[in-house]
Amino acid sequence: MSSRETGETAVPPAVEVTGLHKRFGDLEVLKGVSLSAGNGDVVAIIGGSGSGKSTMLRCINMLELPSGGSISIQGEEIEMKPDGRGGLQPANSAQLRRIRTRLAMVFQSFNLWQHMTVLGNVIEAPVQVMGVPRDEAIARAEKLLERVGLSDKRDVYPAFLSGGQQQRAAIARALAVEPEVMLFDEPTSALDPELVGEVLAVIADLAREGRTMLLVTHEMKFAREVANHVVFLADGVIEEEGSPDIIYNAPRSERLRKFLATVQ
Amino acid sequence: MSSRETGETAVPPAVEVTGLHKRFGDLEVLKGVSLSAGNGDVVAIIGGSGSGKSTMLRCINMLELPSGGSISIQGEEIEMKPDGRGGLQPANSAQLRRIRTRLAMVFQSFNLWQHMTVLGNVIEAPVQVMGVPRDEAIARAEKLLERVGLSDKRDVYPAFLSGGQQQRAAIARALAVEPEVMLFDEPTSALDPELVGEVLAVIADLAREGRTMLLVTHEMKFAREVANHVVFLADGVIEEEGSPDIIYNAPRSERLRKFLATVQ
Amino acid sequence: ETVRVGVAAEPYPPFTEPDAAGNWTGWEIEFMNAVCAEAKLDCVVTPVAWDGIIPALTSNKIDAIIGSMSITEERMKTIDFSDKYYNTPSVIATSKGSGITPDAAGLKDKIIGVQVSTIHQDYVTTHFGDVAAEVKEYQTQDEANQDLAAGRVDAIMADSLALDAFVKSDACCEIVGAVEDDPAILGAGVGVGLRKGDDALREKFNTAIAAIRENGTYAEFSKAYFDFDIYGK
Amino acid sequence: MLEWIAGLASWELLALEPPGWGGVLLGGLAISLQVAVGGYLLGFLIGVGGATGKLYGGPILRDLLDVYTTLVRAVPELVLILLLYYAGTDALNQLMLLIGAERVDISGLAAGIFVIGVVQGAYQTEVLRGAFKAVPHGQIEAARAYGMTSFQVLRRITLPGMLPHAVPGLANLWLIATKDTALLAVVGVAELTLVTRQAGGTTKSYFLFFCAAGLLYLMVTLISNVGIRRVERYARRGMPAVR
Amino acid sequence: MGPETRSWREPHRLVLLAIGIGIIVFAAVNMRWDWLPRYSGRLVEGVGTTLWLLFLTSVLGFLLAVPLGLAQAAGPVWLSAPARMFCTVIRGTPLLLQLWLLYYGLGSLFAYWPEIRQSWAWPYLRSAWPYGVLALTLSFAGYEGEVMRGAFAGVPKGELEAGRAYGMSPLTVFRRIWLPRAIHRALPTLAGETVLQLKATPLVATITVVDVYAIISRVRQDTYLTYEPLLLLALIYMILTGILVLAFRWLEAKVPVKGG
Ligand SMILES: Nc1ncnc2c1ncn2[C@@H]1O[C@H](COP(=O)(O)OP(=O)(O)OP(=O)(O)O)[C@@H](O)[C@H]1O
Ligand SMILES: Nc1ncnc2c1ncn2[C@@H]1O[C@H](COP(=O)(O)OP(=O)(O)OP(=O)(O)O)[C@@H](O)[C@H]1O
Ligand SMILES: [Mg+2]
Ligand SMILES: [Mg+2]
Repeated sequence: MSSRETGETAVPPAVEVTGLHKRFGDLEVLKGVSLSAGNGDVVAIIGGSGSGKSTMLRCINMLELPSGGSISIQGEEIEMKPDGRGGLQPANSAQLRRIRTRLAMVFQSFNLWQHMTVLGNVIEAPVQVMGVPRDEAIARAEKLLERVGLSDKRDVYPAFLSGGQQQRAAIARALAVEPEVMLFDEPTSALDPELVGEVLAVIADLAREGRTMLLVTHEMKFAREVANHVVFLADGVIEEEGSPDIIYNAPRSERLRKFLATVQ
Repeated sequence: MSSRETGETAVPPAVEVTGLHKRFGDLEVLKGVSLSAGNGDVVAIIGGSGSGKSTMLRCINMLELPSGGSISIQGEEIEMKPDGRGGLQPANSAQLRRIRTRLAMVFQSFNLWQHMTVLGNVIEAPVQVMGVPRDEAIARAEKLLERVGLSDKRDVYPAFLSGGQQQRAAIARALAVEPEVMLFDEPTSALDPELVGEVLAVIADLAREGRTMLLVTHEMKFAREVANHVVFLADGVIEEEGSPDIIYNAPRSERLRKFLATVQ
Repeated sequence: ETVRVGVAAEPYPPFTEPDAAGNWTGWEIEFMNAVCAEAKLDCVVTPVAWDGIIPALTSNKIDAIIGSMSITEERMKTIDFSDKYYNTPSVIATSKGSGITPDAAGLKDKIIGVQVSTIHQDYVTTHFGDVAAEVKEYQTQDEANQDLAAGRVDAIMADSLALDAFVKSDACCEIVGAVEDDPAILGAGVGVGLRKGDDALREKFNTAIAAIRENGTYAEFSKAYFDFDIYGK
Repeated sequence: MLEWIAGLASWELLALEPPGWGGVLLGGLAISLQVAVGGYLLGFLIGVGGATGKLYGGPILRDLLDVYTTLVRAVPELVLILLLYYAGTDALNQLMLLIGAERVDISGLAAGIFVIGVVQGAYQTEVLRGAFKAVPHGQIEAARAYGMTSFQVLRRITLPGMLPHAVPGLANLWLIATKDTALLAVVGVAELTLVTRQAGGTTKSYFLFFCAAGLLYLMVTLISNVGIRRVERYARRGMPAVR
Repeated sequence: MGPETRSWREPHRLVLLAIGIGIIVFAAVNMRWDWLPRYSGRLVEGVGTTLWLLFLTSVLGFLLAVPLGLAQAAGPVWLSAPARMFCTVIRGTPLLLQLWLLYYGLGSLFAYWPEIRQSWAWPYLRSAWPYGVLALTLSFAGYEGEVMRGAFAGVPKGELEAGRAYGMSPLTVFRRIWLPRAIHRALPTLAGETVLQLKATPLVATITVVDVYAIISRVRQDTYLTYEPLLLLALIYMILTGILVLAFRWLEAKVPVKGG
């Protein structure tokens, strides 16, 4: 299922981040992060608050523009050029838009479009961006909604859903673009404890299916169960990475040990 | 300290509620509740959501007009007359106002007056209602604020206080009218767990001082510690009442047993 | 050639007033038609608020003013005029039997109403400004008339013809007489107002006015309105 | 005996055909509405541009727009109308002469629409800016993350998202626009208020005509309110009802 | 005026400022201002009249708005319905029309009654300013009544209950809690509405009240200048608006509004 342990292969990795730097003014948040995820990998990103986890995820789909480094999706590198102020900017906006449809992000705060029903949210990107015919998009959306257990809410507006339902709708919306890679930024932290379960179940399901996922999470137990690779970020660098077993049971660095002690 | 266990005495009870009924349209919320609290008694009122706890408390100071029954404070019965629609209404508004100054209510949502400073809130009723000279009211208010640990906040507006501070300010405001009876409606349910402690400490302090208090609460442990009488309300009637020991350790009714099981 | 002729948007009977069909009628409209026909000009009536009629001319919104505008020194500083096309005395009207005389003594401590931007306003402020209790300025002559009828002013000063029409239509009031002439203020009759330097147009108007006086057209259309020659001396 | 009461009772003055003045009043109303609609739409264009400029423009543009909205909102509409009516058309003609074109003839109607538009534009800029800002940033990010173009984001997410926040303010401004047309009476545009005054002046039935015009304006407001409620319901779809 | 407090010393602002000053200097030098000394006295009087009108009508209008708002927010139907109707009519018709209706319509009616003409009230009824004051007052009351309705309704019920629970009489609750809280909530809106009221005052010039606008009209008619007097007028109103805005900001700062 995972290509990680097979080393270099002819198949390019699903996500390849090399030497990623990100500065906000004087603050250097990412100080050269490299990361690679093969097809079907589930990578959990953990780390303390402010360590740059969200920033890294947001750089991957260029919601945040990197200051340096490169990003490739399925072997295709996102074209960037200097922006003249020491940073980078997209060089080819058509390419960027195309690549973005192959990545889907599920936001911590859902960010569902409030003026569209659940169904409207799910078919929006397929219809507007990828040009899928409306009927087809609806048929597919209904399957997805069934999958996340929201069939009965298809014509409801997001404001009338519970937190867990909103998060599941957001996941359905992400799945609708048939992304090659899914990015989750703390998918459960805004939820009541009882809703967390619902959402984690859906994600675990996706993992079993063999979908490539990068996920920032604070749920250590969950990360351990679904991830096949864990990355520990501290102070803008990858302090340690490896299989969940190793990371959780035999942390080498002092820092990771401390971190695990506080969160568990 | 308590007059409860001494039976009938010449001293009238601080609060005496007899056969209290309250209907909201077709819904009968209180179906004949009788309750008596002697001077210095601390009565905890417990019960499920919607059982009529708040309604009962609000009827005692006539914020809600009862549909039937009578209420006496220190032996003085609140004069009521039929309102022509099957309910009652106050017959003597001067008497009602006088009695209200002898009762002080601390609301669940504080209800501090937002356009006055903490000090302003505390001196408002003494100055405006009881005609205490301003200087004297301020001197007394300062003592009360010290007592609840808010001296440094006297000139701050309520919006800039934390929940616990607001609740303590509300208690100081209630104490300022030197009430014979204090009514608390879930004084801690709107607070963060860490703030609950602050407020409970102040109430426990008042209890030790021998103040008559009726308090609706969900904090079973706290009720057990400070109350000398517990009333369990269910479906608009008093299902069971007695000393905390008996109520918590040897509940007779099935209902109370179930209720205690869910909340503990 | 199209000439936009500005008239006051407020009714000024019997010279200019709109009818219920939205057309402008009155003696000055007939005068305009006659002159323009004579000068072979294509004239269109453009109603403009009276107190902005000179700015409208100078800012090119209209090309000529036919609005009972008297030729005065003061106005000549800003605009040009054609030769006069009528001239009537200015008079004072009061409520019936008021006993007010049209002079400073008679108007002492009275409230006098006038239309703004008129020679009458100028005259009243100059000659009676010190003695009168108050000089009220109205946007339109019609409103001044109204307030005389309502007793809110004691006297109004205006063109004799305008007031003539008013006292005939309303039983409340009467004309008590003409004021003493002051040519510097009251001017030399009414002329067509024109932009400074627009000499070609002025020549055309002058020639046409002379022509319709000559060939009887002027007398012809005036008959319906007046039983005397309003051209004056 | 009282002309005044008599005036009120002479309904035939309101007949649609001359000698009744009803037709003239309706004509005035039509012009008022034309100015209001035209000015409002022009104001909307200015407002959209102004709000966009204030939010995304450079510092110079932003400051200029601040100057525009502050000035226009600080000066009475009556004064602005007079200033813009003369200066605006004058400047336009100067410009036409400068580029060698013919002098254009600006009708009072067009000038009125222009003036109301400029005034409305300042207010609408502020309303729209507020509404733009009320759209949660995350919704726009989500749209970009799915590969929408800037234009798609605007059309599909930002505009519909800001609608519920903009509608109350815009509705209010529409009602103001319908009434501000009355101020054009001072520059002689034959809108409802001026023709009312003319009708009153000619017939001396002031009271009757003022009442009739008042009713017409009120009707415009009431009918607008019905429409506004519809638009509001549409715009607020998906939002929980306010208490 | 945005929340970001950028310095005025940024280069492009200095340039804008320079252009602004340039325009003013250009206007001062190239336009005709020789009439100014002649009218300065009357202009000051006119500004006085304008401010007096604004003050009087806002205060009176507000006093009317309180019962109007209260009736709509909490009154019985027979009070709230007429109050709502009043607000709708006032807000639904142009002020100019209301003004003319009162002055030329209603005002001219009194003259037909000899009794009135003999009475002490006649000097007031025949002058124009009472109608101006009345129209502006009613207008302000109409708009503010709506604002106060929202403000009264928005005061948390619990705070009123707390007042009653402490034995306050209904009047005391209203005077000490409901009204101050409502005014406090309405203050930001009130500031905007007062600026609108200032901008509505020039309409009274059309019924012969001599405010600053009337003086400027006078200047325009005397001098036949198109722009200069209007520019001065715009400047005067801008200064007055600025003062009003600052005054309200000061007032608002006296009570913090966080959490409302
Ligand atoms: N737009 C921004 N401008 C300036 N600083 C920023 C910005 N976004 C993030 N930062 C800073 O970058 C650092 C990393 O932020 P990031 O959101 O990536 O942390 P994180 O690891 O996701 O933390 P958390 O677990 O709290 O979400 C923080 O110090 C944050 O303050
Ligand atoms: N003003 C009202 N109008 C109609 N029904 C009301 C009103 N106030 C309370 N009720 C109803 O009366 C019942 C009792 O309400 P009450 O607030 O007294 O319950 P409670 O015991 O305080 O519950 P909780 O613990 O949830 O506060 C509920 O069913 C409630 O819906
Ligand atoms: Mg984060
Ligand atoms: Mg309760």
